Amino acid sequence: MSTRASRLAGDRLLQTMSILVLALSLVALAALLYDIWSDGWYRLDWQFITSLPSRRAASAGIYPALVGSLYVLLVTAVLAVPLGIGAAVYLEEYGGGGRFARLIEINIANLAGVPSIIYGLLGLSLFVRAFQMGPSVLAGGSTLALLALPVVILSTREALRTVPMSAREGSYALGATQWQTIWHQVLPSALPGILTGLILAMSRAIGETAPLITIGALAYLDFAPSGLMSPFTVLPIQIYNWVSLPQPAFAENAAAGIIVLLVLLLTLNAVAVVLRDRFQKARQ
Amino acid sequence: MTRTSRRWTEWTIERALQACAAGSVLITVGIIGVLVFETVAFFREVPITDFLFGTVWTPQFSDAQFGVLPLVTGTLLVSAIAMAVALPAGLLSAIYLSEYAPARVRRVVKPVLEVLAGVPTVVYGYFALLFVTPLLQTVFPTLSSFNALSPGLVMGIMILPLVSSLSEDALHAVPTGLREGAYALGSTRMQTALRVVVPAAFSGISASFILAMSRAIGETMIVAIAAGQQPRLTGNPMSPVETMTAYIVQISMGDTPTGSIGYRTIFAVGMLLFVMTFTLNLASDWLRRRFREEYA
Amino acid sequence: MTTSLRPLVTRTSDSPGPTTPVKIGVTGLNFFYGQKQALTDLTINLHANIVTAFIGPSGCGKSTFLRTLNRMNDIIPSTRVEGRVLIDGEDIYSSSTDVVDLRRRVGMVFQKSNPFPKSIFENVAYGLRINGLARNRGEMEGRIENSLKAAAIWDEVKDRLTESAQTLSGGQQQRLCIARALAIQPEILLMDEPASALDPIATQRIEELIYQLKVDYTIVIVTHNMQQAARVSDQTAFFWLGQLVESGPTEKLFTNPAEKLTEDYVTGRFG
Amino acid sequence: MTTSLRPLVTRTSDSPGPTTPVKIGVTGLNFFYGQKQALTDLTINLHANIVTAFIGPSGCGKSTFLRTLNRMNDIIPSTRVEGRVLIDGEDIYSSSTDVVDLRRRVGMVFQKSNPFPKSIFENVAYGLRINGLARNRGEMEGRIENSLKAAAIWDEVKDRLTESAQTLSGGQQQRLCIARALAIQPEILLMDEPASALDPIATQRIEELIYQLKVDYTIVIVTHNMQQAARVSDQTAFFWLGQLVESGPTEKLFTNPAEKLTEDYVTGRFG
Amino acid sequence: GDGSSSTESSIIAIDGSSTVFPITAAVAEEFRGTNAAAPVTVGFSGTGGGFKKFCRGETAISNASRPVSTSELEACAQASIGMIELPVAYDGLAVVVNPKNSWATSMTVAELKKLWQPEAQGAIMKWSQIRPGWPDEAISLYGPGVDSGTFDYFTEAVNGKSKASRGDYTSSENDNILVQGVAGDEFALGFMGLAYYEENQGRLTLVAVDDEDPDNGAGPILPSFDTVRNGTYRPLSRPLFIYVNSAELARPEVAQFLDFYLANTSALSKEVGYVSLTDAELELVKARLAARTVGTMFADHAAQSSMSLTELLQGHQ
Ligand SMILES: Nc1ncnc2c1ncn2[C@@H]1O[C@H](COP(=O)(O)OP(=O)(O)OP(=O)(O)O)[C@@H](O)[C@H]1O
Ligand SMILES: Nc1ncnc2c1ncn2[C@@H]1O[C@H](COP(=O)(O)OP(=O)(O)OP(=O)(O)O)[C@@H](O)[C@H]1O
Ligand SMILES: [Mg+2]
Ligand SMILES: [Mg+2]
Repeated sequence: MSTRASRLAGDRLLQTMSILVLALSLVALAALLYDIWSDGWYRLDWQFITSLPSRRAASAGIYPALVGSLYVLLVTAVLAVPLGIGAAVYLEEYGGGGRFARLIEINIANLAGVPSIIYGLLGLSLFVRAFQMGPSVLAGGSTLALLALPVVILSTREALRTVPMSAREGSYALGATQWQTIWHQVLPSALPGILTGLILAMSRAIGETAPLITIGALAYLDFAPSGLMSPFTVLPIQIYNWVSLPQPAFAENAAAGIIVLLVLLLTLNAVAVVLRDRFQKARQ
Repeated sequence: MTRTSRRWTEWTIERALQACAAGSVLITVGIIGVLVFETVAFFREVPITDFLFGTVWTPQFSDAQFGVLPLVTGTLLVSAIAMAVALPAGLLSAIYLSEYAPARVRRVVKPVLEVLAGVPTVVYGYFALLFVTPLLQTVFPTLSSFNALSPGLVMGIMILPLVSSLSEDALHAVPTGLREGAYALGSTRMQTALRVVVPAAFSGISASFILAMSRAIGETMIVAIAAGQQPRLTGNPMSPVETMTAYIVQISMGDTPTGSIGYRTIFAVGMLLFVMTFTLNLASDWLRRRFREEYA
Repeated sequence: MTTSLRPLVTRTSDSPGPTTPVKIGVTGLNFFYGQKQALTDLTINLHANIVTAFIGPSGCGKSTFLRTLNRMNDIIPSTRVEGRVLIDGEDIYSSSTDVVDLRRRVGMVFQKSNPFPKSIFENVAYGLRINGLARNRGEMEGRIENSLKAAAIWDEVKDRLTESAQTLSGGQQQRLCIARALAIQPEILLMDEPASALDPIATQRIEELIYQLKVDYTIVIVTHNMQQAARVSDQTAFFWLGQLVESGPTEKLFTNPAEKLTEDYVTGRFG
Repeated sequence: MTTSLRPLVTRTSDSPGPTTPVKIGVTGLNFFYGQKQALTDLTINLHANIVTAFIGPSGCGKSTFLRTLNRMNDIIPSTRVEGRVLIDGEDIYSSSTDVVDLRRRVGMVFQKSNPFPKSIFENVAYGLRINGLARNRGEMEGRIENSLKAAAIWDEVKDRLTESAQTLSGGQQQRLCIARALAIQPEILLMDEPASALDPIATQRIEELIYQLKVDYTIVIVTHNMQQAARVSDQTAFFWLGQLVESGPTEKLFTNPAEKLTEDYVTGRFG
Repeated sequence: GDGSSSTESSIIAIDGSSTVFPITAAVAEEFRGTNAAAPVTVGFSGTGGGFKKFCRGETAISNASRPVSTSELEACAQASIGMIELPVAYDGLAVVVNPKNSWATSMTVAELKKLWQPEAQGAIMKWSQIRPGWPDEAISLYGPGVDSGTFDYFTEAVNGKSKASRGDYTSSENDNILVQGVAGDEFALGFMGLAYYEENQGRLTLVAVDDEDPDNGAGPILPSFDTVRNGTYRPLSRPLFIYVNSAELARPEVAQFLDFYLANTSALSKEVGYVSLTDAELELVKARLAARTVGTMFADHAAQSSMSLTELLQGHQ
């Protein structure tokens, strides 16, 4: 029965619950960030960012790891973004609803659940050995691209699905080819959703440790990578290394490293978020 | 553009996109390839029934036993906790952001939540161990300092943005016309959200759930750090457990000689995990198809 | 909407108003989409048990006005309302108004039909369910059948009630939306071009329906079809560029309008 | 669609056909949505430089038929076409047909207006761009202005070309979609209830436009408005339950139809 | 230097055990400042992972927290890679308890075995079962991951067989996590690298270990730099190794790096928390390098505890 009071109560309840849940999540995030910040903030300085790793916590820095992370992320993005969006477009717009397409779809969801270390093993035998890339930036970026692909593909497909059929029809009726329709109508409409997927995928890639260690990313490197074939290390490995050392001072270095990683991540996300906002507004 | 050149362009693009899609198949083939070779070798030494139905997992010990069930229950336990946090919380957050929150709040909160997805999992592991577990211990004094509960909860928080962001996008994309239709029939915002918007966005929401579930099952570092790496056949979230992924990372980054039976276990476990998630995905795909609503 | 125009003096036709009580009283209503003013200083009374037709050129603000009557405009961001809208003497824009209840009482059929992506049955059942209007399955089915019959679509869909509403033709979707609105028996029914996609027979059925409904309901219908307005409505209001040019008994407005603008429009000499 | 009905004998009116060449020749066309047959054995010739009107009750298959003429139905999954549709003597369902080119030549205005979620300008510019129909910005702007003028919407939107098309009123959106279709100058123009949301004046302007256009184009228009069909069309085809009951010169069909069904429908005695 | 393409070819690639990693990384860091400086990279994909790369010729040096295994040796031989085994430091294993624990100040190896042997699982669950008089409270156990060299070493030294252990204890790859576990649990007992005790002295209490062999010092012995080095803290100290690809020694920078390594390992391993070799042992190691002696001293996989490193080094010179 929906008396006014009970209806209002139901509405309130959902709203209150959602706000509560959201607030709790934000509190968890705040706790996490506070925890890290209070440990690491005072280690943050220019010296920390520009120095090479060292056994002395006070003089150790993250320079090679930071540059390595940027390089690897760049490679990951360059590979995963077009490949992922391309695959999603194919499956959603060309693939038809056939059994094969569905199997691929399920399979992709499945890939998202493969533990990252298995991707590391795959990357090791495929990129490092078979393609003879060695434990290089290119191999690392490629391995992470494999890891990021499922998220990119799945979220892109869902974003494409939200574009109403009538928009496609309108375009076809004007003599647009399928690709023109996709490029000019479907993709722009789906862009906010696609960007969300990219943000999430890249966020995951930037924080990975285990698969990179497996393919041979380094823990000690006294120079920053200078090209695709350079050996490399990344921030999470540096952080992982530091948290496993016995000296407590390194835990603070690790916290500071995490702050740098998060700032890096936020900067990257900010670009995507601004883009997403703009497109979402335009769509309304 | 002439007709043939246009056709050629279209054909090329389609083939290029097809190649991208084929990539995912290749990855799978690669993964299965990596897994199968060593798994077969493993099962030559260990009977598959011992592996699947055994209840003791001590492959590294001198009297090695290969019953994978403790790892499976550990995985399911931690993932279930994570899902119990991430799915409702993520969906509720998404509903709030899409249906209730002012545009400004939404614009700020959504990316802030997404930050959660980018924190290295190692960090979450320590957060679970050093922050959440002690906190929980004040509530449950019997909680062991390594347990399934704390990494489960933290993992839930980590995958929350996966659910909230992707679901929010799906909800947001539901045409306003449908909401108007519902409001015009005297729906409250809750009714509109839960009965019209959520069903219309079902496809996207379920995709986010599937990704989250896959992610939880495949997550490694949090459990490796905070769950205790103790293969135990238990459903008790207060006790230490080991998950399949935690085991894999433990062996593959440890000192076990490659090629030994101990090393091969990781492939058998990996293969089982792959089969498990595949089954899970098949089931959710079936569910999803049943309940999907398409809007024009 | 150009607002630089000389404000029109709204004149209510001199003939006495309807004898039924005022159901909706609008005074000094202004409406803005962001900076742009879409309605200017509207003042009009809509009477109970009367069909009022809104006519006027495309883009003149008919739909906008209709949406202010059940606060559907609340949904569009950065819009603004000034002035007063009273329903049964109560200001629907006052803070104590229960918008949900308001909308339940003021039903609406939209210009662009918007069936839910559910089955045909569920489309009509939805309003019954959320308002708890059917105690059991039998009652539910009965009401759904009646609504679909009233909207002149029952015969076409009775064998495919479980199919998705998206597979209906344009006109069928429009009638389904009418059925959906009827099912919950609102007090006031706002219909934005309810027959625009309908053939003459279906149109006639809908018009008959409107005629029957007005015994119990207050009905507002937007139409660009003069004949239809003349056929179904008791009162007509003519809008132009966001302003109410003239309102009064339909016959009077079509045969002997007070304003030159109205005359030009209804005789098609306009523009 | 009940298919258990006695098949109707399609009779073309005995008066001689139009003198212009056949532009679209349809023979034995059947159309299925999954299992459900929506069109049964249609055979009809549509002539060049002639306006043909499709009339018939809601849900009889008018839109479906229209969509088979530019293969828009290809997009809907699990549909099936049988029979032949020839345009300029070429089978558009043959494997060698370039569907894209076909659709460029056969323009379409949809029943439910579907502007792109872009600016008003971009909505019209889109077709020009993808077909490379404007060499420079000036030409682009000129063509856009002309199309918008032809669709009788220029005055209303000229000051807000960069605003989103979604902020237009229902009728404005409909006219924008007409403008969009005109801009690329197709040979054939299929219009599904193009004036359903338009006021009389705008309707009249669109009808005049159709009259002008037929000098160069082949036009097919779906309408539920008998007067409109009578006013604008040279030939009329009457559909009923997925079948073509009768087609012939408009005047003949309205005044002296061959079939009783047609007569009942056009005189409104139907149902 | 920064990595231009010319430096990349001169890179000294090292991978392997994460236990040895801090020593090698410290050496590399110091090497950076010398004239001979060549770029050095150090990974930590585990002893096993390291050997795998090493035997494929992907690395010049492999860090190892245990001697090379027979299968790994074979793999290397098949790839015709000769390995020179160089002990570089000792790692002491500390048995630790919670500071609130006032009873377990020392334990004999036999008691440790009673507690840790496979048969103990599900049977020895309380402190009172180890030594009468100790509290009748459930004991919780912490130890390194079952695939770590530390675990192998402990099980071999205590239970007499590598990898023979009870399974119901909490393990972690990261000793800091074990510290956390023991520090937070009054009835806990764990074992870990000595360095982790050193850095957490306030939170943990050491247990003295008595091997009941008066030759290595009588009575319970607490681990310390000295007792590990002079061989009285037995059997819970183990050597750490680097393995060198003998062919790589032809590269001058590799040879220079190794000389530098052995010249500095004493000071640096101590600095990062390990126990340095004695000078005599170090001389033997240097000689082993100079002689390019390939193969392992542990080919028979004899328990390290039965022969001292010095004896082994002398035996395989
Ligand atoms: N969301 C919006 N944002 C900005 N302007 C809008 C919006 N919706 C409508 N308008 C503008 O407000 C004016 C009135 O629109 P409205 O939809 O009320 O017209 P209408 O009388 O219903 O016309 P039609 O008969 O074409 O449906 C139009 O100029 C229209 O472009
Ligand atoms: N996608 C679809 N799937 C299944 N059935 C459909 C689909 N689209 C239309 N139909 C059915 O096919 C029949 C013909 O539909 P069509 O849209 O052609 O009718 P119409 O003559 O255009 O009617 P209206 O005047 O109401 O637009 C109708 O019974 C309709 O319900
Ligand atoms: Mg309108
Ligand atoms: Mg239609």
